Amino acid sequence: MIKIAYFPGCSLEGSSKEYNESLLAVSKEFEIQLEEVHDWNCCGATAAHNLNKVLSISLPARTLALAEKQGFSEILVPCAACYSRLLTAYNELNKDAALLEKVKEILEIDFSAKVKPFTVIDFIQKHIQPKLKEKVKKPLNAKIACYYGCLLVRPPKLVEVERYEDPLMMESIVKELGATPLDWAFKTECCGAGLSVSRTSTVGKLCSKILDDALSRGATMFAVACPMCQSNLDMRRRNANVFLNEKADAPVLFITQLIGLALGLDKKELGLQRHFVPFNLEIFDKPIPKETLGKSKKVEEV
Amino acid sequence: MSNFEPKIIAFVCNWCTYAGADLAGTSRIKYAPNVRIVRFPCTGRIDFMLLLKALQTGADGIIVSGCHPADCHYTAGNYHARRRWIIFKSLLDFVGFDTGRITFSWVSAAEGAKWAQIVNETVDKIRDLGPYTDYSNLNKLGVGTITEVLNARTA
Amino acid sequence: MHDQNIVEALRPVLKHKVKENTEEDIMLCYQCGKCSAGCPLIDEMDIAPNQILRMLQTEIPELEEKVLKSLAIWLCLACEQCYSRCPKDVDLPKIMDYLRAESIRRDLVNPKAKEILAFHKSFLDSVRLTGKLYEIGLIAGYKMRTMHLLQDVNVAPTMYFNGKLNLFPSQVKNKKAIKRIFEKALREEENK
Amino acid sequence: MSRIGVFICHCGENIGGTVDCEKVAETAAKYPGVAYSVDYKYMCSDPGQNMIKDAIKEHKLTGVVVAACSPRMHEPTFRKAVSEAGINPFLCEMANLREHCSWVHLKDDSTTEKAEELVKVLVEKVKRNQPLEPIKVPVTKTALVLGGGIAGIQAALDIANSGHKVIMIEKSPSIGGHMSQLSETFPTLDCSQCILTPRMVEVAQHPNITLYTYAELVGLDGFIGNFQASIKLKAKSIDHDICNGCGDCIAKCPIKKIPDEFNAGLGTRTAVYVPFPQAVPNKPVIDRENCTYFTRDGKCGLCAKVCTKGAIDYSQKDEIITIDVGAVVVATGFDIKGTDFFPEYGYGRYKDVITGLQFERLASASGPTLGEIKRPSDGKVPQNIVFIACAGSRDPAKGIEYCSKICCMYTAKHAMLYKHKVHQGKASVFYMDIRAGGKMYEEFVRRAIEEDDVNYIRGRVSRIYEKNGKLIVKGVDTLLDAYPVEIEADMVVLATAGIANEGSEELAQSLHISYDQHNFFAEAHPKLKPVETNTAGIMLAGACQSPKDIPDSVSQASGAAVKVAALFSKDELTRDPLIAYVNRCGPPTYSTCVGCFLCVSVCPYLAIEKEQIKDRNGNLIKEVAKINPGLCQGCGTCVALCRSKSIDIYGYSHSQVFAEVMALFNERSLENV
Ligand SMILES: Cc1cc2nc3c(=O)[nH]c(=O)nc-3n(C[C@H](O)[C@H](O)[C@H](O)COP(=O)(O)OP(=O)(O)OC[C@H]3O[C@@H](n4cnc5c(N)ncnc54)[C@H](O)[C@@H]3O)c2cc1C
Ligand SMILES: Cc1cc2nc3c(=O)[nH]c(=O)nc-3n(C[C@H](O)[C@H](O)[C@H](O)COP(=O)(O)OP(=O)(O)OC[C@H]3O[C@@H](n4cnc5c(N)ncnc54)[C@H](O)[C@@H]3O)c2cc1C
Ligand code: SF4
Ligand code: SF4
Ligand code: SF4
Ligand code: SF4
Ligand code: SF4
Ligand code: SF4
Ligand code: SF4
Ligand code: SF4
Repeated sequence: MIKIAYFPGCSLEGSSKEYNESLLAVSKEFEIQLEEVHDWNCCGATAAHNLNKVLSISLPARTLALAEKQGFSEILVPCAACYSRLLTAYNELNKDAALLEKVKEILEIDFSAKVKPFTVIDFIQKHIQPKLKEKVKKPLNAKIACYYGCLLVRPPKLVEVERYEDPLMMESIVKELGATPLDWAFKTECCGAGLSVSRTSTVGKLCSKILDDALSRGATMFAVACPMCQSNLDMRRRNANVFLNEKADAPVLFITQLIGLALGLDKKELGLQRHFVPFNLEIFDKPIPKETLGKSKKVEEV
Repeated sequence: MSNFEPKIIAFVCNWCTYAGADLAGTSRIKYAPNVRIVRFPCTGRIDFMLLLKALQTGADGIIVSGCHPADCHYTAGNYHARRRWIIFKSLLDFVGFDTGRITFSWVSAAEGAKWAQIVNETVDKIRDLGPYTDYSNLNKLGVGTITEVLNARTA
Repeated sequence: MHDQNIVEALRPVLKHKVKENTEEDIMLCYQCGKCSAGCPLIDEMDIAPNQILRMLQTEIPELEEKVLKSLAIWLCLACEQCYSRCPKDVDLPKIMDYLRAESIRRDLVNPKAKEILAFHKSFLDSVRLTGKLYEIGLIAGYKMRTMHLLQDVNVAPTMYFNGKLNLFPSQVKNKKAIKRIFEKALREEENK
Repeated sequence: MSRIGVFICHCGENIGGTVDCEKVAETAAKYPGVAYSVDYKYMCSDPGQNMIKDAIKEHKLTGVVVAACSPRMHEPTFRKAVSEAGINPFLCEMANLREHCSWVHLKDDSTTEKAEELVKVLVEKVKRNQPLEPIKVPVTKTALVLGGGIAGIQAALDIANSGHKVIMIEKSPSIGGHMSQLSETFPTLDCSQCILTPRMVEVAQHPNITLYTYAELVGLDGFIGNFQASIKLKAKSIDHDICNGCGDCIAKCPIKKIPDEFNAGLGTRTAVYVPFPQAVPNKPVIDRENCTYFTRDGKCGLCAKVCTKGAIDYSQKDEIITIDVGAVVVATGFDIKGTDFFPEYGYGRYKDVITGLQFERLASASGPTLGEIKRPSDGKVPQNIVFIACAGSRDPAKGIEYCSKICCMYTAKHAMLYKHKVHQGKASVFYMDIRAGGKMYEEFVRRAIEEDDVNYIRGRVSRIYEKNGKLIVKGVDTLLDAYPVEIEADMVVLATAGIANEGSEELAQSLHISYDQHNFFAEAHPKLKPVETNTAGIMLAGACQSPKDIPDSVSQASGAAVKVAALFSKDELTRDPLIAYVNRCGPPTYSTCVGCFLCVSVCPYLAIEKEQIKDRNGNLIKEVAKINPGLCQGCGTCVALCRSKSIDIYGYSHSQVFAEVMALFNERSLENV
């Protein structure tokens, strides 16, 4: 049993419970224990760094410090926004000794900021993917648009993703689940993220472009690895549909839910009933639509 | 110590830093007058015993400067200088000499302003460090004797 | 006249303040427009991202004020698109962060940014009180601030039935610690 | 006993305005060994020089210090003057009171004090100077030209026409370089091949030029006037003395799918090939990396069967030849970046996103489409075409920070050529600035805009992606308050950056020339020596120094040729004798050298050899280092390195430099040494 420090973040306790549920379910299948950092707090999200820099570093720093106290050197952060905040804090604190001193004073915790955050994609690639193929029980028959959004791949100087304009990590994962990854253009366009509540129609518009590109190329569903991406493409579907000629009904699943399905886990265990855009298992019985485009060279073997 | 004016000697190569200092001149960039330039064909020619000699005879600080890596007029002299400096520095550190008194830098023929800046920074730094008084200890390194031998042979 | 010049010379120039606080040098920007070309919100911004930098480059007080009063600085999502493509490595999102904070400090927040600011504030309130985000609390706070009482009435019930809303907040145990972080960080900000 | 004369120059107000020259002269007069000291307004003027000459005679001076401007300015002047007065020119030194003192410090006592010390340092040095004779070396009057692009061709022809021999080395199977790939050339739009081909032929036929194609330089030893070049002649697998260029072998070769370098990857070629129809020499070579005879153990052999002349020779070997040359012109040209390094433009995945060079091939009458503009993916004529300038140039984050200089012009040319060929088509150019500084260049760009209606949009493109067979190009117009511009293009041409050739760093190292941070070869002075390198006898021509267009490449090539011709106009060269030597003395020591030969390994010019000292009967007594005065360039690295202090160097000898240091600060030395 491998033990990994885990920071679920607020949305995985609330609006994106199913991400948490499916992540834990899949981890269990691979005999990995995710241990929540004891008494973690909110990373402050965009609100903090929009308004107050020191706060935007101190909030995530507390979680890093607690994880350090609990003896970890790495921490799994499934939400891309939290990841971005924790990674920024990690980098700033390691770069700027004065800031680290200041934050230590604010937190009243002595720590060295050496706990490095990593994403669910990193997690899957390292701990799950090597053993994935042999464990797949129900290969998925679907054409999946893997959607990364912004913060999983940007800024490249911070996150160190190789092909940050056209990442292929999730593609290689869904391929091992038996699905066909879609070659499309809007993988890393922004969904509107933090404007979800305050400017819903803007988010709708941005999401409509993302949906349109994927669907016009024959996607049957989406894979995501960020609660904000999921909720904007799912909960704000009504607002997006306003901008589309045809209503989009492709479901948006967390990558962990997809893995769970392929492993043969129960729909409910993966929280699939929680989505706004309903998900039915029949989706895998439908034939995959023909590719509408074929002009570009194939994506390099993923 | 308030009106201590450090004596700085600069060992520079003919092709880059000497020309860079010329450029500072033609550009009329003002800098501290504490520095005395001694010209060498290349930093590769600089015998580090000279540095000790300078310290022993009265310098408070030293600048060694030549062409940027890869720009050496003689292709590689500055690499050799740098390599030797690294060894030499560890020797100095070993005997407890404050190597902060020696500034090692690259100044190209086009970097007049950089030259002025390096001189000023060095002068400020040495002014903070104060006069160099520990020179008799350099005898431990055999400076005196080597120079005497040399003078005897090449006179 | 002479005095006027001195006043002008002593005036804190916004681009210098940006540099002091973020280490980002606005003069690096050569106005290629690539940031604006890829910005997802360009259609809605009142001033395009590259224009914001241009205005700050000029050091003209009226233009600096225009920037701090703009809606654009509030619309920026920090999606990092511009930063990852900028040929001059200008970290625009970081600059935007600073401009927003400065806009609040100088009390120049664009009226149309009310909702966005309200959202951020409600969010932070929730975090300050519980250490975590309490979504119902967030929405309630947001509605009180904006009086958009009917917004999202259509999604909330579904969220509730799908088990996505918690009626009671999940809380950090050590709430004192969180309170302290807020107090100290805010003090830090005021000292600027 | 030394009798040194010190001459302090005011340089009008330049020195005199800041330094108290009279006082410096008075102080200098008191230095030990100074026999005469004087100050004067303009030392380099005729009266100033005469003053020095007269003083030398009158005071029987044995050495001279002129304290004036930088020695880089007037050292030759004053050395010439003293030698006219009858003393060895190397007994004159200059103290730099202007650039290193009066111009950089304020007028006060400390500045004058510094001036005095600078003089004192050089007085101590010059006392220890030795009379030296300039070194004379013979000149081999053959030039080596590296690279057969337009720059190399021009240099070779100019040198050959001035009556000297030229060896030209070209690494590809034909000369011609990038210019042979171009369609028409700005600013006149004349056909590139038409003006280039006659010159290529002239090179091949010139009695003074020996051409080696398919050849590479492997090493260069020696020094100005006396280089030895080692050249690898790659096996062509065809005996060009027998081959008549009929092309039967090419027609039969079954390996046909090799991406064609000449067509910038847009076409294919065979394994035995002539790069293009006008190639010089117009005879094929076999590309051994692709020919199955070589890759799969003798499989095929068709070409040998069809060749009626029996010219095919699979057994040919690479050959290394050594040639003596007196000067080298480096004209190895440049390269351009591909499209694959742009993440936001599709990582090079989109077939219809091409480079400017590929566009040249599409527009060229001899290209894969015979000059029709057809896009690579499906051969359709693009109706909407987008050009993107500065693609990778002026982009320190992802590409290079400099401006590639030629792309504004060739982009305007491309847009124009497109409009001339596809009349109803739409052409847009995304640009940041239009750099068209040349004769008729601005007019050329304006013509593209005004007469050919090319749509110039100021702004950098953020992203290109493909949808429904179109390339979506997203930009803004920064002249319209960042108004979003989204173009659905059929083809996109990136004006990718001009960069140094791969391997140019290694080439520079084997030539002992310097290169800049972008690996372009460095000129000796950016303004006043733009065709020489820092290594005497090696010149630069063309785009190997920085991206250049044809007129600039040709001008520089002619400049390099004149430098070579001037060098070859003499039978002997002289150079400064400031070189190193290993000491020698009588038996039983012979030399203090202990034969460690560490010096051999550091000398960048391979100037240090081993010498055996033998007794009368020929028995080896000792092996010691010996410096070849012809090769030593006087860097002094060996001098500082030698632990037994057996090496010294004229002009910067141990005694000179130690005396300089001691002259500066002697207060402590008195108590300690
Ligand atoms: C797309 C494009 C369009 C252009 N259009 C124009 C135009 O319209 N008008 C204009 O004036 N200019 C134009 N130019 C610029 C023009 O191509 C250059 O000015 C010119 O080619 C430079 O000539 P060169 O001889 O210096 O280098 P090159 O043409 O690059 O030739 C160098 C030669 O050296 C050889 N070589 C390289 N390394 C070695 C080695 N180690 N040993 C031996 N040989 C070696 C190469 O094989 C090549 O034959 C254009 C350039 C491009 C990229
Ligand atoms: C304001 C300014 C700033 C510049 N700054 C720079 C810079 O920073 N860097 C740079 O590289 N370049 C610079 N330049 C450009 C530089 O001045 C020119 O490149 C350079 O002077 C050209 O040299 P030339 O010998 O061709 O012409 P000129 O300098 O014009 O010399 C021509 C000479 O010919 C003489 N002459 C004219 N007609 C006759 C005749 N019929 N018979 C006999 N003699 C004649 C003239 O009297 C003159 O002495 C600058 C130019 C200007 C105007
Ligand atoms: S992309 Fe960078 S350089 Fe270009 S306008 Fe934007 S900030 Fe300025
Ligand atoms: S970070 Fe802000 S300014 Fe930059 S592209 Fe995203 S939304 Fe636009
Ligand atoms: S010798 Fe030098 S310093 Fe003296 S007048 Fe001539 S230029 Fe000026
Ligand atoms: S090798 Fe033979 S077949 Fe080929 S071109 Fe030469 S003569 Fe003709
Ligand atoms: S031997 Fe090689 S070059 Fe000759 S025909 Fe066969 S594949 Fe072509
Ligand atoms: S020449 Fe023009 S297109 Fe090329 S890098 Fe310079 S400005 Fe850009
Ligand atoms: S380093 Fe000195 S001792 Fe050694 S071989 Fe060279 S000259 Fe002789
Ligand atoms: S001084 Fe010594 S190292 Fe330098 S070139 Fe001459 S022999 Fe070689």
